[in-house]
Amino acid sequence: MLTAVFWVLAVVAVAAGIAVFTVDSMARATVALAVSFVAVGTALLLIDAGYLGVITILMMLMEMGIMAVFMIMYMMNPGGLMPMSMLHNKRGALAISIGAFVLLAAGALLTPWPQRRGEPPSDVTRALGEAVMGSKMLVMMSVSAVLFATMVSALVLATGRGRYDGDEAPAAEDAGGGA
Amino acid sequence: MTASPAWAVVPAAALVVVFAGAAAALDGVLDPAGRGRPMSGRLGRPLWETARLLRQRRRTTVAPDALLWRAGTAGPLVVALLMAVVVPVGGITVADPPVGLVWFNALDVALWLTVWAAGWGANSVYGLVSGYRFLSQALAYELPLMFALTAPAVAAGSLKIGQIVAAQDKTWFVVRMPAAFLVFLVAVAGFSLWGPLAYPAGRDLAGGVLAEPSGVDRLVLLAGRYALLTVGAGMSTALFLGGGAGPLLPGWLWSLLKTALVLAGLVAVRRAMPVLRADRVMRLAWLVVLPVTLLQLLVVSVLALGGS
Amino acid sequence: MNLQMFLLLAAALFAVGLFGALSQQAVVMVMMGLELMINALVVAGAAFWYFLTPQAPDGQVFVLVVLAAMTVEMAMGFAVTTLLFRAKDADMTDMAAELRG
Amino acid sequence: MVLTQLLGRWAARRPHVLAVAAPGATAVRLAVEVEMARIGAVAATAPSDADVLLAVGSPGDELRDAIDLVWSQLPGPRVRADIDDPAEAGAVLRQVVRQLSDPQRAAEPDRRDEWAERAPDTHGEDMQMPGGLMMADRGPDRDALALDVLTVPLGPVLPDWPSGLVMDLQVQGDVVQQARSRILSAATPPRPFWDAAGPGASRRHAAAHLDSLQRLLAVAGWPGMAWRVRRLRDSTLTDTPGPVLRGHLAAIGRRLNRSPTLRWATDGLGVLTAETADRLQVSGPAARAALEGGDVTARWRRWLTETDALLAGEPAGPGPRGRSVPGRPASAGLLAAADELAIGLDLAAARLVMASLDPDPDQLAAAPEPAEARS
Repeated sequence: MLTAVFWVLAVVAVAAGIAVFTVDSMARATVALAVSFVAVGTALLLIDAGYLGVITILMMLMEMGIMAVFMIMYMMNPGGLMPMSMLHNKRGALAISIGAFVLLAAGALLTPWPQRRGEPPSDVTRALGEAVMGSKMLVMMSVSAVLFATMVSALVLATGRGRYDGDEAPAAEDAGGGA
Repeated sequence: MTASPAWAVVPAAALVVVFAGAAAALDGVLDPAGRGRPMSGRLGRPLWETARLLRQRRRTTVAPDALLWRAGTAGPLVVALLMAVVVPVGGITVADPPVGLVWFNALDVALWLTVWAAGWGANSVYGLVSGYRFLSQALAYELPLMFALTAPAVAAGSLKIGQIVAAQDKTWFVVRMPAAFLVFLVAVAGFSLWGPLAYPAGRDLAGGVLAEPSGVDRLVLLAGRYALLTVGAGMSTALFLGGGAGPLLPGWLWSLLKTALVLAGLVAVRRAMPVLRADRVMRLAWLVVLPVTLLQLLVVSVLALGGS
Repeated sequence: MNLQMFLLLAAALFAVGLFGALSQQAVVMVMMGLELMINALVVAGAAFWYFLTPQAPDGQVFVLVVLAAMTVEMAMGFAVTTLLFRAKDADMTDMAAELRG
Repeated sequence: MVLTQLLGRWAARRPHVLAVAAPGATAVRLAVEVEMARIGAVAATAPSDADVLLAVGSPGDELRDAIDLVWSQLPGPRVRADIDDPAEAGAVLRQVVRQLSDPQRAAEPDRRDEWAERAPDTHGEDMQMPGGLMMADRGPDRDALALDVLTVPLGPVLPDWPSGLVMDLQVQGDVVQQARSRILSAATPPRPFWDAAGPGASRRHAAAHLDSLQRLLAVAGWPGMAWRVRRLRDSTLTDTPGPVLRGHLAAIGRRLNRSPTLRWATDGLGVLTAETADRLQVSGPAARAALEGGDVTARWRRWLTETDALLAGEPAGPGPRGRSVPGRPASAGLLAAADELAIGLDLAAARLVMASLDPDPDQLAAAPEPAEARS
């Protein structure tokens, strides 16, 4: 039963992934990517990775929401009213990616994976939380530093003029309203 | 907390629909435009509206993205029902997964895309703008909401909603974290496009996301708004108001009573103030509400450390 | 369910993402390809954790870090796109190539 | 069959009415609003929301075309009627509701959305666009990103919007870059309803301010309060004694002044300076508000103060919108000010500014249009 559910989710995830690059409309591509992530997140729920699965869904849906803003800002034809292909060097890319798939799949199937050691703890999420706050604290601290640096540099890159220099920056706070 | 068999989703969904209908009826009663008209006419408003919309044709627009549009309009109702799965009524819940709180949060984020798609799909300026209005409003309320959700989780030491309810056996969390409770309610209004946060469904844009859909599409979208309010009220009961705790009456009844009370408050707030524009909400959220929520979280964490 | 099934899914997602990243012109679309490849990493990481070493939390922590990386990639991607768009009015990778030097 | 009848009866208990008023039809519009409240009808927010389309007054050709287009957008079951006489508003509305509950209406023969399927005229040899739609063009903006510019007309059919007003906007996202307003003409040159002179003038002007205020509150998304002001407006036009009206007005004024959210929505928005008011020949409450801050808040407070004074018996000034001179009615300056102040605002703010200036279409449709506006 669970296996069947997994295969359905897997097919949805991959099909939605393919749809991202085959549909005409950027809006649909964004939603397709979101669907792919939701399918993957749900698949993670099947293997007791509840927190990871749900957090994947949460973060990716949020990201796709933001993506929708940028896509309409910058893309020509985001609604796909004009059928057009945005691909270039399609054949080469296809060959490379099929090659990659064959290699990876062969590796996955042929490698003699070691036996499973132990059982998942009864409360997986708690174990994760304790690891993050305990033994893996250093990792998380560096991750948060990276996140902070990203926020700052992304802002610096994206803001054309300094917020605080020159003629009064018009209404910094209504950036959201003016999307 | 007892998890229920799979068929429990049916009564849960029915409960959501009944409460949503009651909320709509209350909205009709509170509407000053109905004053002087017989009470039966005001209470029956959800019925008249439903009949109207069932009779009405669905319409199309010029070059819509029909798939995204229909999916987007159905989205809020679907999200509300999926949220209802983890909302306990007394000691009973459809499911009580170990990450129930994150489940709720992930679903409210799912509204980002669905409401946006509902606006985008119609290919009309009003819809498009309202979709973006929702995103900008969501950016304002989402982070405070996340921290407001974190507070009860920290206090209870669990993301499991059953345990959060159980941790309130001595004092309700609303006493310990009033700011988080308030922020949560505002966020519920935000993702339900309700009251002062109905900006994406604003009258100034001919109804915003509601500008184009008609017939069943409109019915589902409107029902989704009320259902989201309902589920939000139910969740606030579980997270902050002690769930089914209370004297004399059985737990499920207490849960329903508290939910009804919160829901009535949410419905009433719509009459009390105008709609806020997203830029104002954004400023308030980031400059005032977010620091307050973080402070609240700090207090709760310190209390939790002291308690353990 | 077993490890091989999850790894197959991961391989398929990775291949699709690779195809997108290689074949797309728009910067935003290339980013979508990268996202899909990272998505594959999430699947693989979680599967390794569950099927090989469920006792140790490292696998889960790895997936969390990957998710964080995904966010970073997205944020920087959007920032760079905005920059390119303003500087050269380009949202295509071919056009961005001219920016070199 | 029984079910269809029941549905029809229920549906007609709360019909959604889209009343499109022509300039100069203020008296009929007010009568329609009163009758709608009486039968429990709701003002529709959009064509998609409407069961009934009412053409109020005598629209000119362009407005007539707009009403026809809106009619084709009503989802149906739908009914359409014209009202040109305040006295017949009640009878027409009741008849319309009877027709609406008729089960035959529901079975309108498989109507299709012709308006959505037909391709609008494409201009010249431009590239053929899908669905006949034009692609957005790009233009400079405040973040130097040169994003898409959309040309969007606001009106003439929009809830809580001056009758027959069309505001042609160029927007990027929802930020207005250019605005140009015009009034669609009426079939017959209208006599401005609010600009009464003589003994009843004070009451009439007070009601004019209240009409503006209710529109502003509705645009601000406070329908309950707008409803109260509308009721007060209607009783101001009857012979309700002044002190009673002033009591209601004071209660409303307290609520408005004490609402931090309303202040928050309108403070600092659309500042009309005294110089600009002078340049555009704005007189009346908007010009007087310019001395008190000049923002939207100052303007709605001005309405409250002046309404109270008028109800207290102060003699009426030259007109509720200010002094009109031949060829340039007072509202012309207000309309020009709305266009100027809208630039750089988002749509919601631009609508608030328009509502706070509230040019009177009756005056504008009466005036001969300047030649340049025709081109």
